[in-house]
Amino acid sequence: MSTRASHHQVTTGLNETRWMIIKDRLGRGWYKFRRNPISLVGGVMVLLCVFLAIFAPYVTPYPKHAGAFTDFQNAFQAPSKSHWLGTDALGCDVFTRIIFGSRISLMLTAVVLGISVPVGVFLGLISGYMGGKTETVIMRVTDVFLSLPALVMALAICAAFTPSIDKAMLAVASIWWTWHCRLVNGITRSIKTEEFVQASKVLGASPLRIIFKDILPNCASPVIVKITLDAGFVILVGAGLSFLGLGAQPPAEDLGTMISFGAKYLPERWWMTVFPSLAIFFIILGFNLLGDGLRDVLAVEEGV
Amino acid sequence: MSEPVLKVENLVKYFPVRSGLLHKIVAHVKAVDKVSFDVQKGEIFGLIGESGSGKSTVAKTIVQIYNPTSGMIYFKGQNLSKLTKQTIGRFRREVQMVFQDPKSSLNPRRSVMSILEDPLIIHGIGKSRVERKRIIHTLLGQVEMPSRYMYKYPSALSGGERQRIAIARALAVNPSFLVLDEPTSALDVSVQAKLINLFLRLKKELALSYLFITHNLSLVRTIAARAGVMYLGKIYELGTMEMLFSHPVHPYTKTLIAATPVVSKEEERVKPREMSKEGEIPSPVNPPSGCAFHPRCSIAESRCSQELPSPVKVGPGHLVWCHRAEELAVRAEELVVLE
Amino acid sequence: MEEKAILDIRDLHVWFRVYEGVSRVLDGVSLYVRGGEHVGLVGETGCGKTVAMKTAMGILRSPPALFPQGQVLLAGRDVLKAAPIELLRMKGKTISMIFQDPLSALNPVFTVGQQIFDVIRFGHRWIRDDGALTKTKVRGIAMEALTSVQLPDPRRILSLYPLELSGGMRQRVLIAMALVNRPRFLIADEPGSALDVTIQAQILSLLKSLVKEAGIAVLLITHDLGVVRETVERVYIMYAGRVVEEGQTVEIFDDPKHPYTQGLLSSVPRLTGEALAEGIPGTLSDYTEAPSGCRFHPRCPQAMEKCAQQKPPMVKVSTKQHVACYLYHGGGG
Amino acid sequence: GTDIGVAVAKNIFTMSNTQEFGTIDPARGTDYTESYGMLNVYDPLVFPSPTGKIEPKLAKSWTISADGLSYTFELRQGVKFHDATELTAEDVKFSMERILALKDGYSWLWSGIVKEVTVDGPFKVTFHLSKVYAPFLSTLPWLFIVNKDVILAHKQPGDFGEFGDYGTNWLAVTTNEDAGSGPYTLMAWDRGREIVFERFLDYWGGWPHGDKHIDEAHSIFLQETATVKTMLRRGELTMVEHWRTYPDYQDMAKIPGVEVLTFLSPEEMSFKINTKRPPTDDIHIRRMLAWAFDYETVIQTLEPGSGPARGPIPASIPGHNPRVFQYHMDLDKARQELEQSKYYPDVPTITLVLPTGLENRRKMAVRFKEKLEPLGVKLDIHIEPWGRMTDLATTVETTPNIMVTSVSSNYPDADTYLNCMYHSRGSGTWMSTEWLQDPLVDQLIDQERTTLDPEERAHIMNVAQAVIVERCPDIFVYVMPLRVAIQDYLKGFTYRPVMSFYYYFYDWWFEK
Amino acid sequence: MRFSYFVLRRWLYSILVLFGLSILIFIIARMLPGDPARLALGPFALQEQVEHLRHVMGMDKPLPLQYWTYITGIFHGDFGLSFQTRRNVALDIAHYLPATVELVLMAIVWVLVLGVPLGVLAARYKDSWVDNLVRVMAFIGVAVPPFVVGLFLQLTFSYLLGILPTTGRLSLMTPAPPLRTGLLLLDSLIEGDFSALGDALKHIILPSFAIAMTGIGQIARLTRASMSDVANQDYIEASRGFGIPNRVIAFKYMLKPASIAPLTILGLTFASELSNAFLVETVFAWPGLAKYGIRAILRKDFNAVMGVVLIIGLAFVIVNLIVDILAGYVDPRIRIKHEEGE
Ligand SMILES: Nc1ncnc2c1ncn2[C@@H]1O[C@H](COP(=O)(O)OP(=O)(O)OP(=O)(O)O)[C@@H](O)[C@H]1O
Ligand SMILES: Nc1ncnc2c1ncn2[C@@H]1O[C@H](COP(=O)(O)OP(=O)(O)OP(=O)(O)O)[C@@H](O)[C@H]1O
Ligand SMILES: [Mg+2]
Ligand SMILES: [Mg+2]
Repeated sequence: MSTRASHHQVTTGLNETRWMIIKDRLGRGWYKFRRNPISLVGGVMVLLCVFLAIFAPYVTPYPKHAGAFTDFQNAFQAPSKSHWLGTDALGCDVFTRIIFGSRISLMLTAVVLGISVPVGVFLGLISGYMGGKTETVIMRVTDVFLSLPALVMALAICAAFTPSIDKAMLAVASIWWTWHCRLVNGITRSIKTEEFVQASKVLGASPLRIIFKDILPNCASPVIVKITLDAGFVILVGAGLSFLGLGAQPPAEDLGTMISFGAKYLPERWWMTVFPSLAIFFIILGFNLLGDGLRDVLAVEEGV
Repeated sequence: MSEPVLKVENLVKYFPVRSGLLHKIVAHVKAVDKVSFDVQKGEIFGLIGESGSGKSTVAKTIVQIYNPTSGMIYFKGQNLSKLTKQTIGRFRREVQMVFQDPKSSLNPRRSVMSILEDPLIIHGIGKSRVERKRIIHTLLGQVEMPSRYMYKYPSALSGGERQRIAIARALAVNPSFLVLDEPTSALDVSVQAKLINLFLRLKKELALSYLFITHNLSLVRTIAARAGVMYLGKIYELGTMEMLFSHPVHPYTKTLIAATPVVSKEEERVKPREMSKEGEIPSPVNPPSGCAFHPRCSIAESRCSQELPSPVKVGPGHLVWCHRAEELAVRAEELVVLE
Repeated sequence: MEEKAILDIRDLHVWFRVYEGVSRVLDGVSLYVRGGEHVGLVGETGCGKTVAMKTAMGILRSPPALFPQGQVLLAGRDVLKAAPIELLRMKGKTISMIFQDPLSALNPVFTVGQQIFDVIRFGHRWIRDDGALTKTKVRGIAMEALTSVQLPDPRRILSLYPLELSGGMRQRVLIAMALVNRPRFLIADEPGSALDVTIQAQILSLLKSLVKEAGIAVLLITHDLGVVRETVERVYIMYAGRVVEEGQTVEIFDDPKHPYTQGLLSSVPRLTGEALAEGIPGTLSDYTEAPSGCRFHPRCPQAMEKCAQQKPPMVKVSTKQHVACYLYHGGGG
Repeated sequence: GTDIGVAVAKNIFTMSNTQEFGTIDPARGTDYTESYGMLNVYDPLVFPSPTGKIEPKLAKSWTISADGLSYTFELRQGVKFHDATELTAEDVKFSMERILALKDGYSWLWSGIVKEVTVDGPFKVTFHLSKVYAPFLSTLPWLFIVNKDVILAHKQPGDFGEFGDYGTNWLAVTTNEDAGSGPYTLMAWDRGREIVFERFLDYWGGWPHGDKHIDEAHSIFLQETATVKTMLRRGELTMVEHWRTYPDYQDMAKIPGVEVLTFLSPEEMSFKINTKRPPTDDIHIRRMLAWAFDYETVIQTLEPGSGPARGPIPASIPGHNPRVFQYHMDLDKARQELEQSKYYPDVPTITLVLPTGLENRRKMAVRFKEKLEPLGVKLDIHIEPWGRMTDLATTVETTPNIMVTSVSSNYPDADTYLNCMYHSRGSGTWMSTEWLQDPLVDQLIDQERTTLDPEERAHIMNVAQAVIVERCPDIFVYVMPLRVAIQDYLKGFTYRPVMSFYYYFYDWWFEK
Repeated sequence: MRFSYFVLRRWLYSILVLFGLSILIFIIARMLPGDPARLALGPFALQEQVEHLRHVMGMDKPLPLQYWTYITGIFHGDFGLSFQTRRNVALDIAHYLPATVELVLMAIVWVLVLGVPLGVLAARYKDSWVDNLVRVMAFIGVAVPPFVVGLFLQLTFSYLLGILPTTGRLSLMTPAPPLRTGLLLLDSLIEGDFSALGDALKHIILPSFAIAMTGIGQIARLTRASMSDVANQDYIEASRGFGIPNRVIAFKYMLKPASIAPLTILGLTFASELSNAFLVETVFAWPGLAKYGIRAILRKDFNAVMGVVLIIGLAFVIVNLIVDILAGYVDPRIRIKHEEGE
């Protein structure tokens, strides 16, 4: 039959256009992204951090120093050729420790957001769409969590358990979902009055279909932007918890823990505090710049 | 007359207004208040009225986005309040709607393909993706759009194109009745003209019936066979185009026609003398008592503000809800005769 | 050209820098408005009406706008070159305007009074008249202005926020603000098109009577042909950043010359109920890659080879009617 | 306002604390700050000497009955409380009864032991014990005598019948009043910032150094060592208390005019091994750990000035057995022990917990882990807030394999360690996380506590220590040094082997 | 009229939220293992002593009853006894709270004095170097952990330059002004004691700035964004068209609507400042509620934890209420929306 062939032709033709359209969309996004040099810088910074964290064992001069290693004779060395950023109280290379420490901080962020974002988004969607009592209950619970600063809440939860980096993550995750819940709830509430949602209803789409196919994609870009900005905040909260002594356990150290230990030796042995602080600053700044840039890139373009 | 496709009887839709400390219902927006009309098979029935008169609410109640506060809607003889889980699917395939705002009627985050595929998936039309693609191809053809638009996103479409996609989406389930809620009001005249022609063509080709909602009198005159004139949730005049435009009876209808800007002398001749005073449209929360139009009506009497007018039949199929309908109808007749 | 023209736009080009490149929105627009004259500017969405008007007011932000060519003379002064302070002096006194959407054109967080008082206070006319401008005097002028647009209870309205007014009332307030400093020229960008027909009719007739009485020149911008026909004496038809036809309202509506004008008019549904024409085929093309020659030629049923090559100049087809179309280049001129 | 002239002439002493004062009610306070707060404001009957000998204070003399069940004290006369009333036997009786009733603070030293207190004369009082309790006299420095009349004058309704609340609410709230007779009075208390003590000029002991004594002592709550160092440099601190790290004291010693004093404390650092939890329930594993520990590095580089440990009791404490076995690092021996273990070769991970904020312990733990790694033994280190550690200690199941703690003496007697750490009745506290619960050890300790003859008692304690070391429930690391940094014009600092008794302002004077 | 209803309703909701919060914290604090009694009694306490203290604290009663006792106590101002100080928590809070309030208020002053003008400046010179500078500064504010800021400030101004004190609220040698509000700045001002005022100011500058950094960044960014947002509104164009001078447009017609968005996040800023206080008070040995709270949390001082959390929650609620009212005052849209019944 010839229809088959012609149909095939039609679709290949279409696929070409499809590719062109995708290219165009990417191009537009890239254009907006590029126009904002600050966000470009942010992207590079984040990529660099992630790269260094992943390949930490290969890019650090003393990978052994990240584990159980002590060399008390060599402790507290000021920055020098052999130890660019000096050594710490155990005699470990601070540069190596920073790279491995940021690895932990990044993991913390990934896990916290990996748990809390889906939960928050799901609850936000459900509450926003269902409305009524469901919404009241979910949003009031959210309010309860939001009425305490994240750090305080995490501190309370963390102190109740054995402190460790995974408990800290759990603690932060257990409150972080509320932000996404609130964000998505707001978006859902406004999106559900849009005519395309009503159109889907008229077409007989089930609530789940509407939630996941119509509403969720519209939450995606604010949520993605929020995630990048969150990443900075989670690192901050995590660093705060670590600073108060509830962070990673020795011999591993995240950046907050490093600062907390290093602060004990200020001001004489400043390098133990200053460099990890700069590292935190670098990461958070990277994420924030990136998030800010993405906000523009992911915004829906208004019509022609 | 044969059995109508759609029959609306005493339809009422109130929206609660909440307020106060406990968020209690303190009042109702009487968006639709006892509206009755019917639509014949193959007919275009128009619903006219100013903003906030309840036109969209009627439409959304018919397509079951809202549940009516009271009143009955029959589709092909079936009472819609009696729809069950099983029958609602069939109803959804029979009755579709096209919305007013081309900006918000398509999901900006989905491609045209995905938007058009949705109804097919929901109703199990087209077994495979390839088949669905073919159907979409046909649908786009029906609304006179090239197939390559399949992969575009709404942001890349003009208002007219978006409305075409919205129409294609409605047509995807192969309905017999379309509710068109001001589908062209946001568009330019030239685009509107093309769309109107498309509607007419589709109606003929697919044997559709329309409920056509608009505030543009010239447009309803051009396209519809019969129409109802709504004001603050109620229909005040209902009749065929001929009757409504050459013998308008209700002062409100006349006001509307008189206020319509026109582009030719012939049309100017059709315009009646204005029948209203300056004034704003009152709130549907507290509509004026009696005939809701009386504060703006230049010939209102004391009873107009007290009693609700009952329908008066002033011609074949021509109903007017006005206390002075009979005397006005006579004068209208005279006017026509005189000219 | 026209000596007494209060607004004279000559061969104006306005471009915007966008992702795709340069969007050449206005491409040689020329139009003028004489003192006391009522002129219409009609065209479909996106044809550049608002851009033209904002340029005339000197409020188009630049960048992103570029003005590669052309002049905008407002009461003899070139708006594009004028110093900001000079422009400021002309606002209110020489020129004023009304926006399409009465809600978004009023500042939502100030009361009507606060806004109108400032307009009066900074309208230089009053200062020159008799020096001191006391609070009570400002108030008096404001009340008077509100009364003149037939707003009931102006005292109360002064203390209300825009949100507390209905659409019609907001539009009246805007008109009052536009006219309070007695400008010689008013630009009205789609006044009332966001309102219901009945209210729109009221607003238009109010505007008409006010400006007639005061002898103010008006440039009415709209996409509604009916409104134009009922309000103005002379009309410009715009398509894709160019004026394609100009003439007396009556003539143009009776005998449109340009194929675009013809198509447009035949697309308007009629109260008399005639069947609609098919509309104009095709769509407005992108300004970044606008068609060569006559910008309408890809959609024109009567397009000729020439049309794609060169921009058709305006030709006179009757004493009061000009059209930019090669169809009329043979004899008509 | 205060007179500036007077303020200048005053000797103002300032010291830092890492920890806030909770209370200085003598029936309630326990930790190191609270203890020296009580000590300076209240007087006990007896006082420890720098060598740990019990010397008279409020009590002039005492006699012990032959059965060892009653202790009679002859009180010093003419001792004035801060409100100028005289201290009598009634006050002593009241003080003991009060602390026993409140069941708070140091009451555990005597609860169940002191049966009755009788007043035998205005200045004569007898404690009747329900059983023989050999270290009784050594515990009495912790019985601070309160002014009965003042307390009762401030009583509020409470659970103690005619005594109301025993004045607890008053003492919890007041910031410039006390009920003591000590050399200093509570002058001001700004919680979270500082507590201030003022010289009590009418102190019964007199002021041997005259005007050189400290007139006002400020104890300031300061956590950051950096701040402490700056203030010390600027002369804003007269003394830095003993909770900082060795490198910090090294830094401080470099400051001109600052002196760092080092003493060997009665506090021993040990890695307490849970003997009931796998894999450390296996004695071979415990011995393996003891062999694998790097004592030398730790003592020499981390805590120079510390004394080598030998068994559970520091050498300075009466009753210490100097002949018990002490491990040193020998990885071959460690490996041999490991191979004998029933868990070999798949030794479960060993968990180690240490408290927050103590740098040396962290370093030791990491060092330990480093040494264990080549043996194939995994060590899991956790740093926990102190509160959590005490929680963990309450049951065998939650107690980690190793807890790094140091135990200080409460009274200058080896019993303080033996009883608290190794007797089954001590189980469930952070001090006995070994969970030794060994019948023989229990028996030896009970015996020692009821033996009045000093020599016999010393022998039993020696045996007990040998048995304990044989069971290997701890890695005994070192006897901790006690360091304080002072401005060199502060004189008279006197070390006493009981917690906080070295912060006795009365000992000191300024030599400017 | 109805706007006040709206505010009242928010208030009632907030009380409900506080109840929820108290239950949550109660559960977290008590259901999890741990024995504050043992902790409070010191290392050597006997089981008997522990039981006794548990009894005194009412911990031997069933949980719901304990909660009931607690919550009813609160209405009499009785927050229960602290394990650590053996005093009523209300007393402790009354002692520690003013220091934190003073710190956070001072931080808000920083935010308003620096954040808003920086934002306006950036919007005014959008895309110029000024704008980029402000943006980078704002990012730094958001990206540096407050305790790091604290440490660095200390390092620079106290250790290196030696011009500001390191810790505390007042120098040791400065006598504290008589206690009135507990806010040293205010108290010394009332007393007319300018040396104390100066000393207190010197002490508060660094910690309050460290706390404020995040807020300054956020507010500056938001002000900038909403200023440029407003700049694109029709009504600003209209104002230009009516001949209102640019300066009036910028400082009147733009600033007011643009201040709404920053205003509404002031509540969040406050929360983040409180949370920063928890870190910064530690660095500066600031004798405030946050420091007390950390100690209470780490030592499981139940009643103290509950007290601190509830007070913080209450502060949060009050601040948000104030923000709501202010926002309603600045933005009639909010008021009118509610007057029309949403
Ligand atoms: N979901 C709703 N909740 C509350 N009130 C509503 C709702 N939908 C509509 N209304 C109110 O009901 C009245 C009628 O609205 P409707 O949208 O039906 O009018 P309309 O005739 O379609 O007007 P327009 O021409 O502006 O579309 C209005 O006053 C509107 O505010
Ligand atoms: N700031 C800008 N940047 C880029 N393009 C612009 C800008 N302003 C206007 N345009 C473009 O200029 C063209 C004309 O816009 P304009 O607003 O003048 O149309 P209009 O005729 O007023 O239409 P409408 O009837 O919809 O108001 C449009 O294509 C628009 O996209
Ligand atoms: Mg509608
Ligand atoms: Mg426009």
